[in-house]
Amino acid sequence: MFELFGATLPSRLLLGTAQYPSPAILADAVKASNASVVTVSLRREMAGGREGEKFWSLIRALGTRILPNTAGCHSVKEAVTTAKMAREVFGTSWIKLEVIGNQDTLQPDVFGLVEAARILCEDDFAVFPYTTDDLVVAERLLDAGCKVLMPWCAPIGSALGPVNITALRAMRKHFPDVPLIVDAGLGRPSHAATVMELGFDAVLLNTAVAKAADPVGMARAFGKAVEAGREAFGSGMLEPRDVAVPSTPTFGRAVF
Amino acid sequence: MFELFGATLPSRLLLGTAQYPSPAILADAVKASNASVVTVSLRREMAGGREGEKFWSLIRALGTRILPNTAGCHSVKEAVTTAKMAREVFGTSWIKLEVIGNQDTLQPDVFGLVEAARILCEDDFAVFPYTTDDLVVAERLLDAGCKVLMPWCAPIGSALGPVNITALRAMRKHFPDVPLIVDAGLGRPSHAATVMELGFDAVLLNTAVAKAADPVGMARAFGKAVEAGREAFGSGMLEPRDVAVPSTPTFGRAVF
Amino acid sequence: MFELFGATLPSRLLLGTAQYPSPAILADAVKASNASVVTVSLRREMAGGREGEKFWSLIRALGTRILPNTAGCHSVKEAVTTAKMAREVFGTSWIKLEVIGNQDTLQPDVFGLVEAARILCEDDFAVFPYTTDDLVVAERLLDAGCKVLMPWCAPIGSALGPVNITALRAMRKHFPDVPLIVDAGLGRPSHAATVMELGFDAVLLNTAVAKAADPVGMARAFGKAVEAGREAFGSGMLEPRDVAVPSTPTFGRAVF
Amino acid sequence: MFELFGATLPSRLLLGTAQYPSPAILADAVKASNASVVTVSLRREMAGGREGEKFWSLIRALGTRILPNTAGCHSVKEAVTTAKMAREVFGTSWIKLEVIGNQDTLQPDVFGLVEAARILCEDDFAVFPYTTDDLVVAERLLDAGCKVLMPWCAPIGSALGPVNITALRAMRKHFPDVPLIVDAGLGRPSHAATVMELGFDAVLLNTAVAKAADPVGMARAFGKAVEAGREAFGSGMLEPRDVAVPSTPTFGRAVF
Amino acid sequence: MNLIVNGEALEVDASTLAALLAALDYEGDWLATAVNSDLVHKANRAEFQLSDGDRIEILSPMQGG
Amino acid sequence: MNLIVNGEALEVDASTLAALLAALDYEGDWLATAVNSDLVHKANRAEFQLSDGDRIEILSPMQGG
Amino acid sequence: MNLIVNGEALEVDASTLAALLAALDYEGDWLATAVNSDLVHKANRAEFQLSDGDRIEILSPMQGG
Amino acid sequence: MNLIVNGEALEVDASTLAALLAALDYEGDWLATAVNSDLVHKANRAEFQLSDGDRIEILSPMQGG
Repeated sequence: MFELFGATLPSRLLLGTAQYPSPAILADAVKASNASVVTVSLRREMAGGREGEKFWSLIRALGTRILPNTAGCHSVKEAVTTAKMAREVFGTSWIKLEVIGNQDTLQPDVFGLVEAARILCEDDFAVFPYTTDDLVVAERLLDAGCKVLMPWCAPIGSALGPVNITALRAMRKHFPDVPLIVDAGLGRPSHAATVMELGFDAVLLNTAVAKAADPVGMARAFGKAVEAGREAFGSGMLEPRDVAVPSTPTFGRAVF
Repeated sequence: MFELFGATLPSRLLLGTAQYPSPAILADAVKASNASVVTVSLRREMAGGREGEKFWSLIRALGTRILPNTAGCHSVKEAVTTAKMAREVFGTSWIKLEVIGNQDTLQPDVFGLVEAARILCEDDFAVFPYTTDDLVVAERLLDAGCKVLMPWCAPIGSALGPVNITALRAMRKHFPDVPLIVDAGLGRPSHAATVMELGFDAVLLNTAVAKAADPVGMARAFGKAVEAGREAFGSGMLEPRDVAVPSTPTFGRAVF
Repeated sequence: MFELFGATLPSRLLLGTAQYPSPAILADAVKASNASVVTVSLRREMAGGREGEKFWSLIRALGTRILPNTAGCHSVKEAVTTAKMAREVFGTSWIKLEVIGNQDTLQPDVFGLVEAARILCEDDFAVFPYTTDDLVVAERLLDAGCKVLMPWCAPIGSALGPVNITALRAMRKHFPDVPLIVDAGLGRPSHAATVMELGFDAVLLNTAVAKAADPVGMARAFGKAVEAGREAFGSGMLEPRDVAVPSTPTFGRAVF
Repeated sequence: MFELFGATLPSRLLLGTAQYPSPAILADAVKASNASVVTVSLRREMAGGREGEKFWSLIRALGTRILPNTAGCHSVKEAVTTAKMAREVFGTSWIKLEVIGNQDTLQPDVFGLVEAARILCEDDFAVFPYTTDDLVVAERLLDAGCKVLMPWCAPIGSALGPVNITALRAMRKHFPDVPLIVDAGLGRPSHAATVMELGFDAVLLNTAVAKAADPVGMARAFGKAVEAGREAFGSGMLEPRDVAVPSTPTFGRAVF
Repeated sequence: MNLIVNGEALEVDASTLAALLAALDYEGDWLATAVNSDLVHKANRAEFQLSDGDRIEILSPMQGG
Repeated sequence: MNLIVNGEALEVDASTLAALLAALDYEGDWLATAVNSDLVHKANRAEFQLSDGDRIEILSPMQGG
Repeated sequence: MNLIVNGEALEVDASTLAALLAALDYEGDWLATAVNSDLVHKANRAEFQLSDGDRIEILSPMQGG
Repeated sequence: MNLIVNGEALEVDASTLAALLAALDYEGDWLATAVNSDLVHKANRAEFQLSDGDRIEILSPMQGG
């Protein structure tokens, strides 16, 4: 169980809805992953079009929480307007705030991000900022009113997994009481387990599941890995040791 | 499901029985882990003693397969005699063959290991050799009659996790059809998931669970991580990419 | 040879002057390292004091370029005033701009950094901004007038070495023509060689040399490592390969 | 300075002579690297051929020590006979003993290696065994009479660099007084510096230099990196720290 | 009137946003509208007067990461 | 007879392995026995003659990794 | 006049920055001065009038990383 | 006589190893020779009698890693 903005979420996995081979596979993957939240977006509708309606019905049928994003926005204005439109359409004040600053790495523009976060927090949005592992930026986001942070662990869709464990550790240590969700860059269940073992509160992913050969199987795998990592974090893991110690007691050993 | 020596095992986790805070916690941990095999050992019984009987009843009650080991043996002779005594007591020809060659790292003596493996295979034991990631040694063990290999991924009890991914990859690639069980060195569920994602068939661990603050929780975590890693291996994982690619489609993006 | 702000520097190593066991050892270390630039700072002088004068004579005697810093400044105002005082005392417009944003990691406050950089660039300073590996922040610093960037590779004094090779690679790729100097976090000569092999133009370090058991020997070691890394970058390194290939030709091998 | 079998070597770099674009570049590379030893081999000479003579004159002119190898030998017999033929031709009892056990990884057959080492040591060869990082195998080689060990750090020609730092550390710690030369697998000068920093006595490489775009420049780079790593090892390096500490003293800081 | 609707220049005979939607056969409560980069609430579309050159965005739910 | 049982020197009056176990109050089918580094099967303990100086190991199940 | 010099409260009889430096026995061209967080150039110290409560920083070269 | 020289089957009229080298126009002190997998020292080539089917290796220095 996991609390976010007063909501109690049954799992610590947030799943994206993009790039699946088919709507049916998307729906099965969400169920298999046991995700408690799915992310969605907005796009231009064609005159007379019904695409949006079909997708929207599919999503509502999943029965999960919905987290709209501002994907692809490169300016504060774009992000803010998109957030407001999303609130009207999806009927939620939750917003995954993306202000992209670099087309190669799709990394956040931390300057625009903080500005947009302030505007949206003042407008009573529940802002989930997609940010870097920069502690100072994180402080600014909290000052701006954010109650949760979503640091990347690698570039979006890179599947590299946590490329800077040192920074993630520092972030967890520096913000013991802020919900931290690793967003973007995860490629394998072991990556998800690793960040959960570091004490992160949840993970958000999309490409690693949607683009897998078998998205449903991969979704299930990630679901289990997130649970495994969280349980390990709560169960007191062994510290690595340099010298080997026997697991089988040496006392009472026979001598031949 | 997982086949070993004609037996169908319900899970790909093998768990050691040493170093738990209490017999009750050991039993609960085995159940929570969903382990299909537990390892046991032999030690000197005191005159009039009943220690062995108590432990033996506890283990039988678990209903798992039993894999006796030759832990602590430093010579071929010791290992062979211990294996024979274990077969008589535990009523199984399965044996985890350990011939220790170095007291610091508790690493196998690959020379003694191959010799003992040959003797035991000729005597119809089902030998599970605890070995290194050396491909040439692995070939010798197969020549000696072994049908499964148990390479370490780090020194016993070190909790370091896979310290040489390159070697593990090479081993999996070189022996596509031999059951490979990673034995020793795992510290965290993410480590177990990592080696399962590489295509290893199962993992054997003990210290990481038994010495955790909460062995039962940690056992459950490892159980899930092993399943997650295996499912990921079978579901076709994404290859890491150097350049970020957007998960949300860029087609149809609004322009403000 | 290496060009910075029109100056031709004989080496690609910049060395800090703090924390040495003695002024004599500092001087010897600078010589042994073949550093072309040394960093200095300002501090309160006691009434009637001559400390500053002694240090200043020592530094001038080294015959290297001087790069004053704004170490310890936490606000734009502090950093700007310190920079101006440094320019008057040290007679150079070069300034290593530090605006610290976090006391644990001593990482830059990228918001204050960009603002201070703009003010100082407009005032004709040659600004060396101590920054993170954030590409978007880097863009802002260049927009502000910076002609060189100094990303950290790990927290100051941590000696961890490059903790995020992925980000450093992206930075080098994204700014092929901007002089990039890795500043802070290096612990060993191999770390310096690694970042130079990635194509970084120079490194700046202090603690790793000053706090070594033998600062002079360590200074010499870093000097050589920087040269080694640069020469390797220019000599076209082998890409890692997964399968081994023989170095000794197999053609003409004897068969016994 | 570095002692091996009573010889005092001016440098800690041993360089292979294979795969260079031309004999002239080979000669220049050896000089640029400041290598103290070069490795050579034997191959079938054509009737009336003079190839061997040309190569032999080139090598003698370098003025370095010569270390013949048994490259490509897969059996004890081949290796022993090749060693004896090399001793006659090259007039040295030094021999780099290779007994290859796997065609993919070109890794040593540790069983054949120990057997061949025993035979050659008894025949008064100065044996340089190309081995793995297995401590138990290392013990056997010393028992067989070897006075130096040459562990790989990755498969030959892979350029991966040290793939198992844990094992290399254990080896150095376990054999404080045995000359340990890292042989095979190095790809970059930073790799060489890294293993020298761990306390290894020397490195042997070939492909990384010979196949570089500019072998002479790369040879010079490796030469410097080896010196840098050795000097760092002797100068007491900083241990990595998790929390950042300021390099510029905080005492006496101005407050604005 | 000359408008830019979802990036395309159109000439439409519609004085209000609601009229525009009707004219272009848009319907459904899952649509969101913005004029010149500002949200126009569903409730305000009927009285929202369009002017020549207005940029209108008409968006609906889609997959997102 | 002087024997070494599980590493301890004992003087016991027992000519066979079975007799030794009885004399030392060992019982239970979960025991395994070896004499001078070789297994002695349960079934053979009764006729297995001990000699002075024999090294006997009497083992039972324990935890193992 | 009450001043804060390098963080310490002092009462000094000095109307200009130059006078203050002299009074406190500061000398040398390697010194830098700031009053109330702004640089005061060497050349301007003589005519720079101090006021009650001014915060003066007098800095000189030190080691730095 | 039928010999295998460096892997190739030859018929050569040579009774000793030295004769074989001469017949095949091999010369130079940088050559090493083995017959049937055993080294034959330079000094012994003259008296070393070859037999039908002998496998001879004639090697010389080459590059090596």
